[in-house]
Amino acid sequence: MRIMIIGGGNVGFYLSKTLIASKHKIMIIEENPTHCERLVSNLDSKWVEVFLGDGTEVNCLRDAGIHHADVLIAVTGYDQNNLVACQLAKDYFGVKKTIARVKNPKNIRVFEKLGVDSVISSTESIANVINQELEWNDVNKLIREHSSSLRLREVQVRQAPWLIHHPLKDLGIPKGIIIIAILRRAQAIIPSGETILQEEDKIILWGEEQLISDFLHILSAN
Amino acid sequence: MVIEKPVKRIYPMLYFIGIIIVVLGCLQLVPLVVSLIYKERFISSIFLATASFTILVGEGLMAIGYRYRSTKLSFGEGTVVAAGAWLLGTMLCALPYYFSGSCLSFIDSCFDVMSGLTTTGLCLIQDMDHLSNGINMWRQTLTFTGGQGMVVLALTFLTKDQSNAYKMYVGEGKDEKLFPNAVSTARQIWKISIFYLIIGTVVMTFAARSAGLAWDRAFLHGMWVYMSAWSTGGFAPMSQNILYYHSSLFELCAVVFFVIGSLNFALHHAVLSGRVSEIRKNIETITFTISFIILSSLVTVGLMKNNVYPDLLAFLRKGLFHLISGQTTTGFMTVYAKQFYYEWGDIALVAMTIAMLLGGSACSTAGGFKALRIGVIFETFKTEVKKLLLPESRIVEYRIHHIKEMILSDSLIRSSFLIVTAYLVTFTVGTLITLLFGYPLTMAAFESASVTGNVGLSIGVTSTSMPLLLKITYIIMMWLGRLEFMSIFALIAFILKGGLKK
Amino acid sequence: MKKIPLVLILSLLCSNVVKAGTLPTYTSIELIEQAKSLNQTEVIYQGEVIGDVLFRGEQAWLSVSDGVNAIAVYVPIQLLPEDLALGRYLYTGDIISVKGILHRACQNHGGDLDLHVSYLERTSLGYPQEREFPEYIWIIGGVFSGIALIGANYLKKRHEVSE
Amino acid sequence: MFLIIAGCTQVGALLVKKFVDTGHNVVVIDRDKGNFDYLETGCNCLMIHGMPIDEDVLKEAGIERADALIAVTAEDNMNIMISQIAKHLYHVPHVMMQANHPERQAVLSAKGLHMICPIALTADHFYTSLLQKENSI
Repeated sequence: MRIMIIGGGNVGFYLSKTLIASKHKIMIIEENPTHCERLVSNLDSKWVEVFLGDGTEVNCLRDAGIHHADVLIAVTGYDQNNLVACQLAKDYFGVKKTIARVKNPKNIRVFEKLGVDSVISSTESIANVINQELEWNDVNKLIREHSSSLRLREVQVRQAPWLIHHPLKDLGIPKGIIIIAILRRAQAIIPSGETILQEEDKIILWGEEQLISDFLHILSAN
Repeated sequence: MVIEKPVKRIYPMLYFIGIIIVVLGCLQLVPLVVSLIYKERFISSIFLATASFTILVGEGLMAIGYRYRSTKLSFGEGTVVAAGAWLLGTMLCALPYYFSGSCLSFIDSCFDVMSGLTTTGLCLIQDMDHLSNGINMWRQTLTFTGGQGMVVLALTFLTKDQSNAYKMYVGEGKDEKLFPNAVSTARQIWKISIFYLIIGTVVMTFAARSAGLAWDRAFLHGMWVYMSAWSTGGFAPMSQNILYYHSSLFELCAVVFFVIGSLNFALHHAVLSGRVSEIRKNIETITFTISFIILSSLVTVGLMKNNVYPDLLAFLRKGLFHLISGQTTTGFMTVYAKQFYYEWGDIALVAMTIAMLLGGSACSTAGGFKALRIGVIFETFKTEVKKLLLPESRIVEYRIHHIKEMILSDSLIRSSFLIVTAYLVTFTVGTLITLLFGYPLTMAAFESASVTGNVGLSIGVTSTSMPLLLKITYIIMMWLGRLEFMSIFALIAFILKGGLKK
Repeated sequence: MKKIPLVLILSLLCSNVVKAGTLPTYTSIELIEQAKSLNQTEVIYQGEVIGDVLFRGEQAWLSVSDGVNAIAVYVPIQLLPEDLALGRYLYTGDIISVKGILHRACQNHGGDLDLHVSYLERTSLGYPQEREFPEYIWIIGGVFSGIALIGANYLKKRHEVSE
Repeated sequence: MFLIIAGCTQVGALLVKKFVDTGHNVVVIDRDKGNFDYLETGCNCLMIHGMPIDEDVLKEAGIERADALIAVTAEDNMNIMISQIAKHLYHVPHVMMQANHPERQAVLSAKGLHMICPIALTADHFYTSLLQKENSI
């Protein structure tokens, strides 16, 4: 795939480095000459093209060859620049998929409404992790005292839409993991095999740590 | 070549004062209509003459300053306009009282007008029980206008040249912005007031009717008492004040309306536009509630100790009624002024004095320190203590909730302390002057607090027979308390600097 | 001029012989200031009925003013004269003399200071106050309002010119 | 009219003054407190210190009841984002913005934004007025 990245700061740099590993062709536009130098000297020029300029300008995007790009990822430090870059790419150059990073998590909604395909907020991801960790840490600590490998985990059903519409017994949940509760709105339900999950549910899993993390992997992969 | 000539600063100010005076003149048409309806020929003729005279004066001022009307005023000049309009307006509004013979002297008339406009509610008016409907209407019109503010009223008619509006608005002791524009804010304030006026008049009319008045008198009394209650004024049409009605329902309705009236207009605006939870969170309502609880327990202790009232109902209708009336700076009374002194005892009187000084909400019709400032000062003490316990390198910013989250900034703290100090100084000076005329301390302090806080509860000092100097002192104190000092100091400084000569 | 009714009332107070017995007549100031000592005792009080009669079933509230304060008086309705004249604007009400018990903080009436009357007597009838009012004020008012209207017109014209 | 002006730049301050003097309700937002110095003292408007692309700041400014919004911050992309938020998320009836790069006009006009480019306007003005003079000689 040909990927255009707007913004060659730390995020842009490590992102391109990771993407090169899976053989993607990268184009980076960066305003700051010093950052450009670092990109050029540290990344393989066979896979990466670096352009000096403003990625929210039509001419600059055209020069960098946006017509060939399949994906545009905007990761500058300013939400407004990321938005404009994505919109130009999508509406003016017809790029199929646009991805933007936002600093203010509240802008996720704004970006999605204004036509950006996927929006990523590191702030929100971190906040989510922390929120889950804080809730479960105490319980897990208690469990850990008695068994080293058993864990409780909370999963949003929304993350894995294929869980919905089927009774639990048909979902093929691996042995060694049980769903001990379903949190639906304000109430908690003790599930049976016939229970059907809904989109806004949260489920609480209980099982071997390894099995659970494998299962979560399957969930997110689907 | 165009050379700009320096504008004489007094002219644009005269123009704006003129507008306010014209509005005050038009206001006298309200009692004129009422006196015409009741065929009070003499009173009508007086109101016709004074109204047109006031309008004439205003027009004269406008004509003098007309050419300079779009000159930008400075903040100080805007406040001078407000203070000057109050001074001149008071004198002009006193004319109907004086010429109708309702007051014995011109100073008495001015006292009554100032008392009405500042929503204080002390009166020197003669023979109130035989007062004409026209004059009674004028008293309540003054209170109602003064509560929202005469500048605020004048601003609602300002359609052009609005750049100076905010400076005058601030000069009148209000600083909340319900809308970004001061003129829209003024209009909204009046919309809220008229909205409540209609509801309140209907409710109070029925309450007065149930108290035993005939329908037409019930309507007039209901409207007047409502106007007074909403403006936290304290004027009632009869000399016995609220005691006249002998009705707990009537008293209850009045309490509800003056408590509503003592709330911040910004809070009204927030609640009327759907943010009801604001009432619970607001620092002013919290401060008001807490201080009220503390003071009411003090009053309870004081009254219980002296065994003043025989049962709970009497305690509620006398003790608590007056405390709420005092703290909202309304000044409705259901006892005779002297009864406070002879019966209530020192603890209850001190609690009442404090309550009157504390006052209601900022940007309302209430007076006193205002709950916002008390809240700010209390929070400041709290945060200073908290800061002592934190490491020095820790940087903290404290917030208070008033309509929105506000940072407890130095300027906010400074202005709060400044105004509260000014109130305290005025209160002390007033007490001292009253003492000099031979009144006992509790009486002096009580009356002085009542005057400074624009309350209107009287312990018996205020009467036509009190010394002239004391009357003038009280007029000035009411004026200071209502306009919150700064604009009056600006006016004095302006005159001293020779602003009138240049 | 305002003092005329007041003087009248006071003169009536002095001249009138109270027929209700040997009890002393009190002024409103005395009643208020000595309320503690006079509490629950029978007193005589005299003054003009003002405002309204507020009926409460078999009883009624009157406000009786002696020119300084108005005292609330609680009267059984059978004691009320049928054509009781009430003091209003330009009307002096009936002067009545009442005998009754003073309550400093009446238990039945929410702590009001009141007089529960057992005997009421009308000592003089009410009458309209004859007062001469100068009519020339109308002329002054007319002239002023005329000038004010001209002034308003002038300002309006000036405003239109400057537009 | 209830109007929000994003960016208390020199253009913004001039706009505020014009609208305030004619009696409109004006809220001005800027992320730099110092910029409010462009306004006169005691300006009859509401000043909000905050990031104008932050929805909370816009809500505080009253975007839900605003009749118009003008974005005149120094940054084009900021203006574009504010305008779109106002237009598409809060459906403000009149949204206008200033932009310094005229070449984006096409794509932004397609999004329904009313854009004004002061640089292009100035250049056009000089160009046409000079040509007119030359023709008349």
